[in-house]
Parts: sequence; C-alpha cells; structure tokens
Amino acid sequence: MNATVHPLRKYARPHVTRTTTCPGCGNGIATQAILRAIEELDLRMDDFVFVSGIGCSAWIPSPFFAADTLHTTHGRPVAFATGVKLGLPEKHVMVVSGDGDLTAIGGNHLIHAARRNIGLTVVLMNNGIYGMTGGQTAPTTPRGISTVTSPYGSLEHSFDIAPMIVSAGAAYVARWTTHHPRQLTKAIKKGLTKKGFALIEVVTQCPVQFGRASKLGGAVEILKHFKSNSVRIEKARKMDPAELLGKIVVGEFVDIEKPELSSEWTRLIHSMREGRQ
Amino acid sequence: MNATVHPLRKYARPHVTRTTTCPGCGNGIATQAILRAIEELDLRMDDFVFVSGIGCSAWIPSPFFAADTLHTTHGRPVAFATGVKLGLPEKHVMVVSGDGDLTAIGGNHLIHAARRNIGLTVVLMNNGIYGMTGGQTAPTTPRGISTVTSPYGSLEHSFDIAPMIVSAGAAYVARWTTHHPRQLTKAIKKGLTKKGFALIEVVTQCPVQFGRASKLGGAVEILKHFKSNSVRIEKARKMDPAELLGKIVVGEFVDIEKPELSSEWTRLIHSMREGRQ
Amino acid sequence: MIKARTALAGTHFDMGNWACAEGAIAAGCNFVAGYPITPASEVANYMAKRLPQVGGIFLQTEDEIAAICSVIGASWAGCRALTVTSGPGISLMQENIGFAVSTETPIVIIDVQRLGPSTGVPSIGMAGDIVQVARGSHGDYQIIALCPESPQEMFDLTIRAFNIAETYRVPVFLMADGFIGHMREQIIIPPADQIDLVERRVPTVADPMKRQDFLDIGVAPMPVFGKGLQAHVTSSCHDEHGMRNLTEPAVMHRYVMNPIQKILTHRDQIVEVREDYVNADLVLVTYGTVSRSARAAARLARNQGLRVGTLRLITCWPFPEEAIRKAASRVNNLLVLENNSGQLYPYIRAEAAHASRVEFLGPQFLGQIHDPNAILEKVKEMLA
Amino acid sequence: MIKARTALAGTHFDMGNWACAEGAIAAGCNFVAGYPITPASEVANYMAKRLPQVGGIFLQTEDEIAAICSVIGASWAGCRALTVTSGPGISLMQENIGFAVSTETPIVIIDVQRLGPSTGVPSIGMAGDIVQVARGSHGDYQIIALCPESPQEMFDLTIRAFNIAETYRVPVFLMADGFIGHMREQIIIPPADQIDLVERRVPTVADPMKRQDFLDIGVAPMPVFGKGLQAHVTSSCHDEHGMRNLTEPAVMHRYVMNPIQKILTHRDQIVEVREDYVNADLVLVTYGTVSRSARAAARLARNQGLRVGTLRLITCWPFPEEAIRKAASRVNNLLVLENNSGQLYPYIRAEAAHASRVEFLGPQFLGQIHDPNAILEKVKEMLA
Amino acid sequence: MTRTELTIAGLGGQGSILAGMMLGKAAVAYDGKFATHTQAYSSELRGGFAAAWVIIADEPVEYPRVIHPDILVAQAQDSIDRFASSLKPGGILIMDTDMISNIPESVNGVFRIPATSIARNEVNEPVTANIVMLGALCKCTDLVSRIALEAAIQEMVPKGKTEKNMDAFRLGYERVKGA
Amino acid sequence: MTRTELTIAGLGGQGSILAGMMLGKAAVAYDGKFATHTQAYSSELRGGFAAAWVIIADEPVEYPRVIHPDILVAQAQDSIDRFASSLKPGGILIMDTDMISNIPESVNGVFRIPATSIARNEVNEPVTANIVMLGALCKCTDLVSRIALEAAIQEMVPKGKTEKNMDAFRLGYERVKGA
Amino acid sequence: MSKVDVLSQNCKGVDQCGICKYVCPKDLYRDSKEMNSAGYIPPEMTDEASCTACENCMIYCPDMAIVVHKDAQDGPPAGEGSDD
Amino acid sequence: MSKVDVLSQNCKGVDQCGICKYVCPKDLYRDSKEMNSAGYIPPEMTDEASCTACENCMIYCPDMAIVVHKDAQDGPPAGEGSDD
Ligand SMILES: Cc1ncc(C[n+]2csc(CCOP(=O)(O)OP(=O)(O)O)c2C)c(N)n1
Ligand SMILES: Cc1ncc(C[n+]2csc(CCOP(=O)(O)OP(=O)(O)O)c2C)c(N)n1
Ligand code: SF4
Ligand code: SF4
Ligand code: SF4
Ligand code: SF4
Ligand code: SF4
Ligand code: SF4
Ligand SMILES: [Mg+2]
Ligand SMILES: [Mg+2]
Repeated sequence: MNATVHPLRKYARPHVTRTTTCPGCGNGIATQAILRAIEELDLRMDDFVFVSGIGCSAWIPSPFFAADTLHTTHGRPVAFATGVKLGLPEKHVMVVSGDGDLTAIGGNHLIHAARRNIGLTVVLMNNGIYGMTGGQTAPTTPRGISTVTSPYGSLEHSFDIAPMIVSAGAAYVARWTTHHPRQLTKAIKKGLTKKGFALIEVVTQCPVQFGRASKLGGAVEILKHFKSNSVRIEKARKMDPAELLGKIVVGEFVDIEKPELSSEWTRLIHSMREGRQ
Repeated sequence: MNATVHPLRKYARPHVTRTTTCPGCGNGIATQAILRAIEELDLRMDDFVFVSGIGCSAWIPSPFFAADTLHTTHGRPVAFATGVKLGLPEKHVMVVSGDGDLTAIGGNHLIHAARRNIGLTVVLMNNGIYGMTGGQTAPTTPRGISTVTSPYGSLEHSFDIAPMIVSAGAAYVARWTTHHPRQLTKAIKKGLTKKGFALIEVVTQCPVQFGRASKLGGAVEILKHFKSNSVRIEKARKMDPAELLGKIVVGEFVDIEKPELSSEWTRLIHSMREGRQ
Repeated sequence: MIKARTALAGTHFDMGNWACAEGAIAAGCNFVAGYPITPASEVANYMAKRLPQVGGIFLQTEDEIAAICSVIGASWAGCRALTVTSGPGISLMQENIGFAVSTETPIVIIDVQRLGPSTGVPSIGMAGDIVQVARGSHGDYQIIALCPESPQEMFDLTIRAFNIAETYRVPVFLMADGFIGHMREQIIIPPADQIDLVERRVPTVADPMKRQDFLDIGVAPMPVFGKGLQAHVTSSCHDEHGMRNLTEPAVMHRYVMNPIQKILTHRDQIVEVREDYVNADLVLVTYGTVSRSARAAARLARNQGLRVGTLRLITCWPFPEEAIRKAASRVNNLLVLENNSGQLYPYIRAEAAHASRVEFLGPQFLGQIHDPNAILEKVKEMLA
Repeated sequence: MIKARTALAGTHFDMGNWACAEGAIAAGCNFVAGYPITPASEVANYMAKRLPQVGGIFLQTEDEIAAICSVIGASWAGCRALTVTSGPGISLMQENIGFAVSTETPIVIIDVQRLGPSTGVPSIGMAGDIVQVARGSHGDYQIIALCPESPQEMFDLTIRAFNIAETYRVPVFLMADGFIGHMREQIIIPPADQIDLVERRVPTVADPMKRQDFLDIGVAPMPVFGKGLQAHVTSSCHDEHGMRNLTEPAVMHRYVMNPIQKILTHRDQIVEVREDYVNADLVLVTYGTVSRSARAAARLARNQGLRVGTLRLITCWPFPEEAIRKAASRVNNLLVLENNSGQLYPYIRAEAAHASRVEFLGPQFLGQIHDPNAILEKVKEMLA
Repeated sequence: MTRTELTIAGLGGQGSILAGMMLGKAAVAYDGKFATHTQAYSSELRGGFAAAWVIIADEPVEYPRVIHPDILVAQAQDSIDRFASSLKPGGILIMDTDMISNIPESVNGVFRIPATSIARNEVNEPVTANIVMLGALCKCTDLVSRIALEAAIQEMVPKGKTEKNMDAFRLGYERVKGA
Repeated sequence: MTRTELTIAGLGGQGSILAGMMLGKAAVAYDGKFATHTQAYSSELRGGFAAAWVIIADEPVEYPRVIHPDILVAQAQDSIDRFASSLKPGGILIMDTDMISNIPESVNGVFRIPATSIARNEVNEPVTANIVMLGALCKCTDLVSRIALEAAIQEMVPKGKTEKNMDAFRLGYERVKGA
Repeated sequence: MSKVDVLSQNCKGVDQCGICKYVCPKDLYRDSKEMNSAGYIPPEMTDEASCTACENCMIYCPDMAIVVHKDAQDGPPAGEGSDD
Repeated sequence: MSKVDVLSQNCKGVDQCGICKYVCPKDLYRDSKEMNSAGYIPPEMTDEASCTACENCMIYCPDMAIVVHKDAQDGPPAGEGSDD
C-alpha cells in the first residue's frame, strides 16, 4: 500500500521525506492548500520563488518545496521577497511565514509591502503564539491567555491582522482557518492571480504551544473551536462588535485593482527606453 | 516692543532662543498647539516626558521644551517612550516626530503601541516628505509626486495613517492640518486626557522640501491647499472613494475606552502584592 | 553600596539562564524587555513570571530593537533595566547600543550566544559575539563585557553587571552562551543581606545648564526623568549639559572621547581576571566556557610534568591589556583558546607579541568547547 | 571578464558620492535599495535618477533592514545589487549582513561613515565603522572592505567592489566617509570598453543535491533564482547543497569556517596596499582619507631629512596581515594614524609588535583628519 | 576524583533532556554530589533530535562536556546512530527496544527495555517512556541512588502525575533485561 | 607647487557651499587646475551653519583640508565668529556687510560688499547673494579667472536664472570695496 | 480497488493528531494496532465501501499521509466537506 | 495700548513665510522695510485699531514671533478663526 504516492508529493524535493512539524500541526494543512492551489492553477514550481522567515510556519516551503526557496532571517521575508520580485517580476513570489515573524518583528515590512502593492502572495500562518521558540505571546495571542511570557494572562490587546493589512493598502486580503482548506485553496489561487499584494491569513492550530496556553487542547479541539467560532465576513458586517467578540471573521476582506509596483517599474523602464530612442 | 514675551515662552528652555526650522515650516504651528494644550489643561512641564526621534519634526520638543526630553534614534521614539511610560506611569509621555520617523522606519513600533494601547500621546507631523535629509519620498508622499528619490514620479501608494492606526488598535486618533491650529490643540488635549494610546496626525507644510516636490509652492500656498482640500470625517464618511481622492479627511477617527497597558501593569503588580499578604 | 532586597537564598540545581534571571532579581532589576530567542528565551520566560512577584515589569516587545529602546527608556525613567537576547538580537540592537553608550545609560544586556553567523544553530553555544558587542555599533565607543563560565557565575556576574552599569553609566554585557545558559549545575544564592548593590547617583540641582550631566570622565550623576530635572538626553553630539552641538570640532571630540575615557580610566577597577600561572612555561589564555577546558588541560599537563598555567579574562571589555602584558612579561608562551576562529586573538597578540610567542587554538568543531586532550597536544607541540 | 556596457566617460568635478554612484553604474549595478541618511543620501538620490536610465531599479525602503534584505533578494534574483548608508544604517543591517555572508550572496554596501557613536554628527566624516563592518554581526565570518581616499577612488573602488563581490560571493563594503563623500575633486571616468567586469558564475546541473552550491572554499557557482535550479538558500546551518542541518558538529564547523576560509585563502588576490617606505626609519600606516594627511606629512618629514615612508591599506578586510608583517620586518617604527580612537591599531600591532615599535596617533579633533604638522611632530618624537 | 559521564538521547518530545535533569537533580539535591547537565536539540519541537549529557562527580565538575560517556541511554534509533560509537570502551548502553532496531556490534554491555510500549500500554501515559528508561538506568548502574532519583522525579513531574511516573519508574526498574 | 586655500561660510540656505563648488568647477573645468572642495553644515536645513573649503592648486591636492585659509569669504556673523581667527597672516576677508557687524581687529585685508541687499533689492533674487560674493571674490583675487568662474556659474545655476546670476556676479565684481 | 491509502510511515499518530478521524463525515477511521517506526499510531480504515471519496481525510491530513483515489469513487462527488 | 507685538528678531521673513499676512482676516500686515539680524524681513502692522484680537496671527506664526494681547481687545471674542 505504501507504494502509493501522494498526488502533491511531486512538488516536494525528493530527498525530503518527512515534515518536521508536531503531530496535528495546522501547517501541514496549509502546505497542502498551497500545493493544491498551484496544481489547480496548472503552474509549475519553476514559476515560483518561495520566501520564508524563521518559525515553524516558515518551514512550510523550506526545504519541502522543490522550487527556488529563500529561507531568510526572522521577520524579514517580505523585505527579501520585495527584492526578489523586483528582480524577477514575471515569477510568482510567495511568502509563507508565521504571525510572529510577519506581524511582530516583521510588521513594518508587511504594512509597507501592502502599501506599495508589490505583487507578492503572502500566506500568513496565524497560530496565535510563537511556536518554534516555545510558546511565548504573539501579537495575535488573545488578551488574557497565559503563555510562557504572560503567565498571569496577557495584558495586551491583539492584532486583527486582515483588516489592518487592508487599511495598509493591500489589493487582496482573505482569512480562513485550517478548518476551511478548500476555501483556503481558493483564496490562495485568487492571491496568486492577483496583480498586487495579496495576504491570505490562515488561522491555524498549534496544538503543542497554543493548545497548552489557551487550554483548548489538541489539534481536533482547536479545529472544532475554529469551526464553531468562524463567522463569514458578509455576516459579520451585519453583527455588532459585542457579538463578534471571540469570533473569527473569515472570508475576503478586500479585492481591488490598483497599480502593482513591479509592473510599474517595468512600465517606467520601458518608457524611459522609448523616450531615449 | 521686543520686551514683550510670548505667553508660551515660559514652557521653553531659557537658553534656547530660536527655532531651527525653515521659514514658514508647519512645525512651529504644532509647537504652539502642543504648548497651548498644556497651558489650557493647566499641566506643568514637570508632568511630562517628551520623546522624539530624528527629523525636523523631532526637533519640536528637543531642546526647546523645558521638560525631561529624550531625543532618540530615527524611528524609535515610540519604543523608547513605551519604556518610559511603564517606568513612570503617572507622567504624560508625549512623542513628537515625523511621518518618516514614525511610519517608515518606525512603523512597527507605532502599530504595536496602538495595539498595546499604551498611554502615549503621539503627535505625528505628516509633511509628506523627508524634510531633514533633503526631500526624499516618505510613505506619505502622494503617488506621482517627483521627489529627489522618485524623480520620475513616485510609483508607490501612500499610507493613510490615521485609519491604519485605528485598525491597529488605538484608543484615540484624530487628524488635523496646520490650517486647524485650534482644533489641533483640542485634539491634543483630548489625547492627553485619554487613558490609552492617542495619535494626533498633523498634516503640515514643509515649504522647502515638499513645497518644491509637489510644486505647491511656499508655506501659504500649502496652507491654502490644506484649507481647500480638507473634509471633515463626518462628511467624508458619506462621500464615495472617488470623490475623496486627493482630499484630506480631518477630525476624530476613533475615540474609545479600553484597558491601557501601564495601568494594567500597575493593577497586576498591585494584585500580586495583595495576593501575597 | 546598599544591600539586596530579595534573593532566593539556598542551593539550587538549575540552568544558567535561570541563575541569570535570579541574579537580576537579586540585583534589584525591575524592568525587563525582550524578544524570544533560542538559547536565551528561558531568561525572559522566567522573568515574565518572576518580575511581577517583586513589583517589576516584563515587556515582550515586537522585536529586539524595541526591547533595547524600551529598556533605555525605562532606565531613564529610573528603573534597573535589562534585556536578554542572543547574537541575532544583539545585531539588531547595535544602533541603540550606541545610543545607550552615547547617552551614558546604565543597562544590562544578557547575550546568550549561539553558533553563527546569521541564523546558524540556535541551540549550540559559541563565543562568536565577543568582538561584536564591543565594536559592532558604528562610531567609536567602549562598553563593558563580562564572561561567565558556569551557571553560578551567570548569577554572580549578572549582579556585578548591574553594579558596574550603575557605577559607570554604561551598557554592560553578560556574555553567556547556549552551553552554560542551558547547563544545569549547583547554584548557590546567598541571602539578600550578603549581596551588595550600587545605588544610582542622581543630581539635585534643577537647572541642567548649571549641571554636568554628561561627558564627565569621572561619571556624572544621572538626571533621571520624573524628578523635575529637565534633563535633555540626546545621542546627537552634545555638550556637558546634554545640549546638541553639531558644529564645534572640540565638542565633537569630547562627545566621542569622554565616554571612552570614562571607561578606560577606570579599567583597573572594572577588569577582573583569574591568573594561575606562577612559574609556568606556557599560559592558556581564555574567557567564558572554554576556561573550563583550559583548567582541565592545565591539570592534565601538570600531571605530565608540563608547567602550564591559565589566565582567564572574566572581563573581556574594556580589554584587559595590563593582564595580558603581565602574562607576556612573565611567560614565554601564550596559547589563546577561543570557541570561535580567533576573535580576541589579535587583541591579545597586540599586547603580548612584543614579549612572548602567542598562538591560537580553536576547538575541533566550532560550538563544542575544546577537548582538554587536544589542548594538551598543542601545548606539547609548543613546548617541544 | 567582460567589458562595462556603459560609463559616463570624461573628466568631472563632482562629489565622491556621485563618483560612487557612477562607478556602480559602470559596474553594471541594476538594483539599489536604500534609506536616506546623511552623508550618504546623494548616492541614493542620484541612483534614483540614474538607474531607470540604464534599465535598473531604485527602491527606497522603509528602513535600512529592508534595504539590505531586498538587495540580497535582488542578488538572488540575478541582479547586481547595492545598498548605501552610513553608520546607523550599517548597525541596523548587521543581522542581515550575516545572512549575506552565510548564504554567500554577492552584494555591495557603501558606507559613507559619519561621526559617532549613535546619531553623533551626520555631516562629519570619521573612520568609526572600520571594525564594525567586519565584526559587527554575530557569530564568526569574514567580509571584504575597501577604503577609498578620494572621489576618484570612490569611482574606481566601487567597480572593484562589484568585481570582488561577484568573484567571492561575499558582501563587499566601500568604506567612504562624509569627508570624501561630499568632497569634490577631479574624477576621470574611462570609456566603458576600458572597464573590466567580472561575470557571475551560475551552475548548470538542475538538481541541487548533485551540485555544490555552498561552502566551497574555491567559491561555488551561484544558483540564482528563476532558472529552474531549485536553489535552497538558508542562513541556518547548512551543508554543501544548502540543506539545513542543525545537529552535526562537523557540518556546523564547515558552515562557519568554510566561508571564512573562502576569503582568507584568497587574501593575496583580494588585498591591495600601497607601500612607499624603501629605506624608511618610520612608516606611517593608514587607510582611507587619513592617508592623504600621511603622505603630506611624509613629504614634510622628508623635506626635513627624516626618512619617513607610508603604508596605505586600500583593503582593510580581510586584514592585510602580510603587508603589516613585511613593513614591521623592514622598518623599526610604525606609526598608525586613524580618524578614530585606534580601532585597527590592535590588529596592526598584533602583526607588527614582535618586530617593531608600533604607536598610534589620532587626529587632534576626531572627525577632522590629521594635520600633517601634528603627524610630523609625533614622528620627530618617535625618531628622537 | 570519581566522575561518571552519561549521554541520554532521543527524539524531541521523548523527554530525554528532562530525564537527564532528573539525574542531575538527584545527584546534587539528594545524593550530595556534584553534577553538570548539558543538552542539545534541533529546532523542531517534536521529532527532531534531543540529547542530554550528565556528569556526576564527587568534586565540582571542571570540564563540562561528555565526549566518551560511560553510559548511553538511547530512546531512538537516531540516538544510536549519533552516539553509539562515542561510548567508552566497556561502557554500557540502555535502549528502548520499541524504538531501536539496529545496534552496532561494537557495543557490549547492552540493557534492553521496551519503554515506549510500557509507557503507552501499561502506564497509559506515553510521555513516561523517559521515566521507564530512568528506572532501567537506576537498576543497571549505581550512578545515583534509587531513593534520590525517585525523589527528583517526584519533584519534577506535574503534581497529579506522580503515581503514573512512579509506576513507569518501577516498571523500568523491574523489566530491564541484559546485559 | 602653488596652492591657495579658501574658506567660504554662511548660514544654511545662503548658498556658501554651492559658491565653493562653482569655484572648484571653474578651476578644474575651465582653468585647467586641480581643486578640492569640502564642506560642512549643521542639520538644520535653513539658518544653521554651512561652510565650504576650496583648495586650488597646480598639482593634485594631497592634504585636502583647509586649516589656515588664504581667503575667507564670510556671509554671516557666525562665519566670522567661527573662522576669522583661522585666517592665514596676511590672508584676506571678503564679507557681506549686510550680515556682519563685527570683525576682529586682527584681520587686515578686508573687502566689503552688501551682498544680501544687492541680491534682494537690485537683482531681485535674494538667493543670489552668494553669486554677488563670488563676483566680489573674483575682483579681489586671482584664484580663478573671471571667464572660468562665469562659465561655471552659468553651468550650475538653474536654466532661466542665468541672467539674474550674471547680474549678481557683475554687481559683486563692481561694488566690492576695500581693502 | 481501494479508495483510500494510509501512508502510515508519514502519520504522526491518531492520539496527538487524529484529524482524519475527526473530519471523516462517515466516521470510517479507527486507531490501528501497530506503531510506525517513529513511534506513532496511524489510523486504519474500517469500512472502505462506505467511503464517499469526499477527500476530507486527504485534504486535512497535515502530514500528507492519506491518499484518496477519486477515480475509484462510487459515491457522490466531493463537495465542500465539513470545512465551514 | 497695543494689541499686537511683532517680535521681529524671531521672525523668519514675510517672503518665505508670510503666514501672518495670510491668516489675518483683516489683512492688517504688510512687509516691513528693515531686515532683522538673521536677514529676514518681519511683517509690520498697518492698522492696529482694526485688529479684532482674533489671535490668528499669533497662533499660526511658526516662530512665536507675534503676541496678541487679548486683554487689550475691543473687538469680538476670538472664534475659530479661519482655520477650517
Ligand atoms: C532576530 C531574531 N529574533 C528572534 C528569533 C527567535 N525566533 C525564532 S522563530 C520565532 C517566533 C516564531 O513565531 P511565529 O512567526 O509565530 O512562527 P510559529 O513558530 O508560531 O509558526 C522567534 C522569536 C530569531 N530567530 N531571530
Ligand atoms: C537609522 C537612521 N537612518 C536614517 C537616518 C537619516 N534620517 C534622519 S531624519 C530622516 C527622515 C526624517 O523624515 P521625517 O521623520 O518625515 O521628518 P521631517 O524631517 O520630515 O520632519 C532620516 C531618514 C537616521 N538618522 N538614522
Ligand atoms: S510548535 Fe506548534 S506551530 Fe510549531 S510545529 Fe509544533 S504544533 Fe506546529
Ligand atoms: S525642511 Fe521642511 S520640515 Fe524641515 S524645517 Fe524645513 S520646512 Fe520644516
Ligand atoms: S490526519 Fe494524517 S497524520 Fe493525523 S492521524 Fe490521520 S493520518 Fe495520521
Ligand atoms: S474520503 Fe471522505 S468518506 Fe472517505 S475516508 Fe476520507 S473522509 Fe472518510
Ligand atoms: S489678532 Fe487677528 S485681526 Fe489682529 S492682527 Fe492678528 S490676525 Fe489680524
Ligand atoms: S508668521 Fe511669524 S515668522 Fe512668519 S512672517 Fe509672520 S511673523 Fe514672521
Ligand atoms: Mg506563530
Ligand atoms: Mg516628514
């Protein structure tokens, strides 16, 4: 039976035979969603450059994906990816990294990439915690939860990432949980075809660290929690803030057209060349 | 006649006899607005710590104000101020700095301070340009404008700061232009009395750098531009995006109550002490 | 000197990172800001729990830059402030380490070093940051760096770090590494009344133009905020009152040199070394965890009749020139051992080469401190 | 070697920063990311205008960290990439300088140094960053740094910087300062066909597990992105294929040491010095702008019958050990001149002290290069 | 100067490092000896490599590394592959037979215990496999006294889990086979 | 080796540095000499201190700093306060009398010109005060030839402003008084 | 022909993960008896005939340890499963 | 008693600034003839009697170079001036 090969396996480096995530980690669900999006869009791995930061989620493409992969420093993948995209505007440049990586230390690069509307597809794994370093508070950790760095309950408020990135200027923003792998795949596909900055926020389970901190429990319990607390954005818009407390608003937050940076550069250089002739 | 002393002069260090701004710079209007807010609230300079970054605007309190003043590195005043506020929760900690300082290099600290809802009053001088370094593009420079680093017209979109900081979690956010010194003073007063993170965005004129880049001209011309393009937020909310293009939305963007970080710490420490007895 | 207010007196078996945190608590630390990073996280994690118990605050910042900035801000607000990180965090902090130096702000920075460059290996210790903490920020300056070799010393030297930071108004680094940070050994914590602490000196004159707040080689009292002192603090070139001056070369010179001289003229009071090389033919010069290999190797050598001594630099910065010169003047062979490719080696040779033969030996595998037998072999080669 | 495609041939009177930018253009630079900072801004400002004319891109980033990151990203995307800043920016870039070293990414970093520490004096030049660029990132590594002394050399050495960066897959620093960055002098730009450029070597085998992409002391071809090479680039400890390995000490050792050895074994090809001390009794050892003071002082001295020579380090990193040892073996007195408190001085002494007397002289006021007369006085004192 | 060196290794999540800590604690706090405990692990939180080294001595430990251990406790095949060859001649190996299939011929003194299945099936607490190993170790060596080790384990496991851990320890102590 | 050193100083915005550049350009591009131009300014964009130093020589300039200038062109009182004492014995001072009230007695060769008011009132272009100063300088010294300096100015001022700048130059040339 | 293959060597264990069990709308998985070489217990299929090939188990499995063969399907086409 | 004092040494000049002239609803300022010591031309008051003491000129002057004495006022109380 084990001769069967997973259909998405063809996108992986042959020598990488196992993932390094903990049992039940949502990162694997996102891995599949990304690869399935690529498959459904009929793209090749050579069309891609994957860029990631540091953290469990940053190991999604690195070293698993059989493509050009830039595994960068903590918090900086978007900044690196900006250089890659400007250098290779015709490639799909996808950033995959964690909530800590992209919104704590890397928050500034994220909002500026959204502002610039540079054509990156960012898959942001929001597990509400710092997984890799052992369960510290992330900017996404709900207020009141006791993590290893907030043992008396976090005193800070958390980011609502998707709408913040909308207000920073992104062209496409969607949020889904790992309980929504099919919608997630669709959103990634949309992000990949978008000419502009696309953020796909994936609310995901870290059963080991977040499960312990939140006392929600294991992978299945967190997935159940996602299921029962998700509210479609269309519905959420009609609810009042009090009702939305503790809910996870999912869906598409924005989807607009506006000039994308790398193509603006291509245009400018082209027009300078014309002007010269 | 010159024996007359300006009524706000009492808030200044005696040995600092002149400002270092260019003729017609809006920073002086904000200087007065800040000092007048302090006067009208009947506060003393000893109730304050002023923190600023690097840039023309960062020189508003430093060395002019006769108070504890921390003139920090470029982009970091909010991070420094966070430490100051947690160490001296009973003081007013006011950050005064530029748009480049606070939203380019310092953007991350700004959104995180808003998220934490730490009790700082941030006066952000948005002149749409890097004044001090000679007129480079700022994240606030309107798309299309030719600055020294975007000689063919800026290809990037600009931040709409106030609403972005609302979505990051601030308790109070207002925006006024230097054409609105009285409203500005009121907003600063409100920010100072707010328990939580308050941002006052001041759209201001840099006649030297921005005036040149935008071709708007001198101080008076930019002020006129502010006057004719300002739209109150109440009205703006009823307008459609196309109509709002190029407009400056002014007014209060948010004014809510939520737990403030330094008092949450005071509370926690207090409760730990109680618990121990 | 005052006495510590609290200390977890007793004998413990715990990690170096824990000892460091308890050392900070004993030293009266009441503000810690940090950002998680292996192998330093346990200090922050533990402080998050421990500080509120003693009335202190732990801030998990958005990054290491915010950590050091808020720590400096808290120090000016009157706190005893600390941040803890590893190499990548130190790299990010470099700009504002310079700010702390230039504004003469007492802070303690714990560097639990890991193997690098760059992301490297998070969990493996190495002495890779020993020069970067002293020379990694732009411009010219001096800081103080202490190098523990055991969990016990992570406790002891953390207290010392706070005391020297307050005495000299300077950032003090504790140069631990992942190896001792995660090492568990016996840690003896004395009772609070046996721990001496240096209190901060604060000026009393209200007008900053009538005080010397900065650039005093003898160390100026610190005009902390919130006391009506109207302190003006800037890391732009400033005069003795803290007032910005960007035009006068003489002020610029003082601005750079006086904080350097402040440290260098007190070098003798600051520097601590451990010398054990009477009658030696060769001295092993080390700092940090490698010192333990060196002592083991010296013992092995002596057992074989070779006269091998040790010189351990507990303080690495300001650089212990005098101690090196002394060793070079007494012993003909110096063998420098570092858990890196030889970062302090040039600094040591600079002081010793005129008088002695000086050689270097790195570990077989960087990140794993030297096998005493490998040292012994090199010693034999040098003494042959 | 190929020839430059474009160059603004002719004689110009312009600033060093302009010359640097034109040097980059001649070197085929097609991607610049930067953040404004005095005294380096003119390079970026000018590049913003100039690059689109030659099909290149200028990105003004949100900060210096993003600048170096995007430059590294662009280099992997196949660009000839440069960033330009001053000390505060270098400090912020430290972490990702280490990333570039560890991933063996060719990039050029222009450091127009200013007086510091910290904010210091933006417009005044100083040689304060000369050690920080080599030792300021955590862990252990080697970079290359070139020190121009004139606007002409800011042109020449910028081209050289690109060539060595591509040859050795390493960040190369041009250590200018505010003084020559803003200095205007005659600048001669040769025609494009007289400018030699090194082309990047790219592998042809498609499977990274069948190639050596990293850790080759002889310098591996660079598997740039977008060519179907499935490059795996990480600054975590990795093997020859770029694959992460966080457990094997032997891999860790190679991970740190091979990129160091890559530079050190090519030291002779990389290092450039200017020696002019035949029959001298004393040699003035310098780098950067101070070299001009040194030559003027040597001339003054010779006019007075004193046999004074000069040794100028054009390459400061990798450290020109050999050149120092040679000078020390031939001349009895070395006088080191630096526009700082003596940052390279220990490195020089380390190589020279066994054979010569080595002394240091800083300028009267840091930030203002030495008055030749002050040097002369010190020379007389040493030769007395 | 007596000095005994031990390596205990496994995969992330198997608790090798914690087991090493318990040994050190037992030696220092209850047996009145000196101990040095060091560790290494890869970045993966689960499944990666993890190891601890414990030196127990009558005097303060000078050189803190273990190069050639007297004892190797192996919780996974990976541990064997990494460390078996480092074992001191005459050193002993204690291994979890559920996780390890091949051991090199060079190793002589081998003690075997199916720790993972004992923990899973008999203790009903998979995470106690490391404690099973400690029980086995305690039986096979005189590194630390049984009473000291039991005390250290009780101090260091979560309250409420004491009994299960003591079961695991006892089962390890009783069921180890060899050498 | 002839080498002439000049300091030109003023407040930010007065164009001292630009004037220095024009001198250097004139020397290198039109007089076939060598020149080194260096500068300093404070952070304020307007009103702060600004200075340029120009060395003009027949050979490449070795030591690039000006310590004791042969000529000081002063556009503000601040410039006098900073630099008058550095003037070489026998050096000359060219000053804007609108901006400067006190000069030290030590200075002998003084040339005076009301450059600010000429620029403002006669050229009707306040920013040309520096060009007025250059006119005066050109008249009082043989540092660069008039034709070279005029060419450099024309090359470096915005197109469309050439005439006003030439007026300013001429007025400076004609109206300077002293020594 | 089988509809579902469990690649048991890839599985990280039903006790700590068990997502397949949770997402199968037909509740077709149970714990197997055998550990894999990493010490994890994979799931096993109880009743392949009832499988609708909805693919939930495949799509959700974080370790790509399950393959559903759609072509072997005889149930209704895969829909949006349980993921909303 | 005067209502308005121009602290002319502080002024940065009506030509480059001139904000006072722009914001005075009564248009009471004009360029003075004298330069101050920094070379700037301050404004001068043309008709103090017409001044309403609205304080615009004081509040807007970026260099705190104008003082309006409200107590000397006889016009209507200061309102929100022209700043909206
Ligand atoms: C500069 C720097 N600071 C800190 C770290 C340590 N670090 C590694 S991963 C991480 C957090 C990762 O959290 P997140 O991005 O949420 O990823 P997750 O593991 O939760 O998927 C941190 C702080 C680092 N590698 N570099
Ligand atoms: C780390 C660092 N990078 C760059 C600079 C240079 N710098 C000084 S001020 C400034 C921009 C200021 O712009 P803004 O904050 O908008 O202030 P403004 O001058 O426009 O008021 C910059 C880039 C610096 N001082 N430090
Ligand atoms: S720690 Fe959390 S995020 Fe990281 S691999 Fe484990 S479960 Fe996933
Ligand atoms: S440059 Fe602009 S912002 Fe700076 S002082 Fe001048 S006018 Fe104001
Ligand atoms: S979902 Fe996958 S990894 Fe999880 S238990 Fe099922 S088969 Fe195993
Ligand atoms: S395909 Fe659907 S029905 Fe079949 S086993 Fe998987 S989840 Fe159950
Ligand atoms: S107070 Fe009002 S009316 Fe009077 S001068 Fe000023 S602006 Fe004009
Ligand atoms: S507003 Fe003030 S600075 Fe401006 S011209 Fe009027 S008085 Fe002068
Ligand atoms: Mg996370
Ligand atoms: Mg600005």
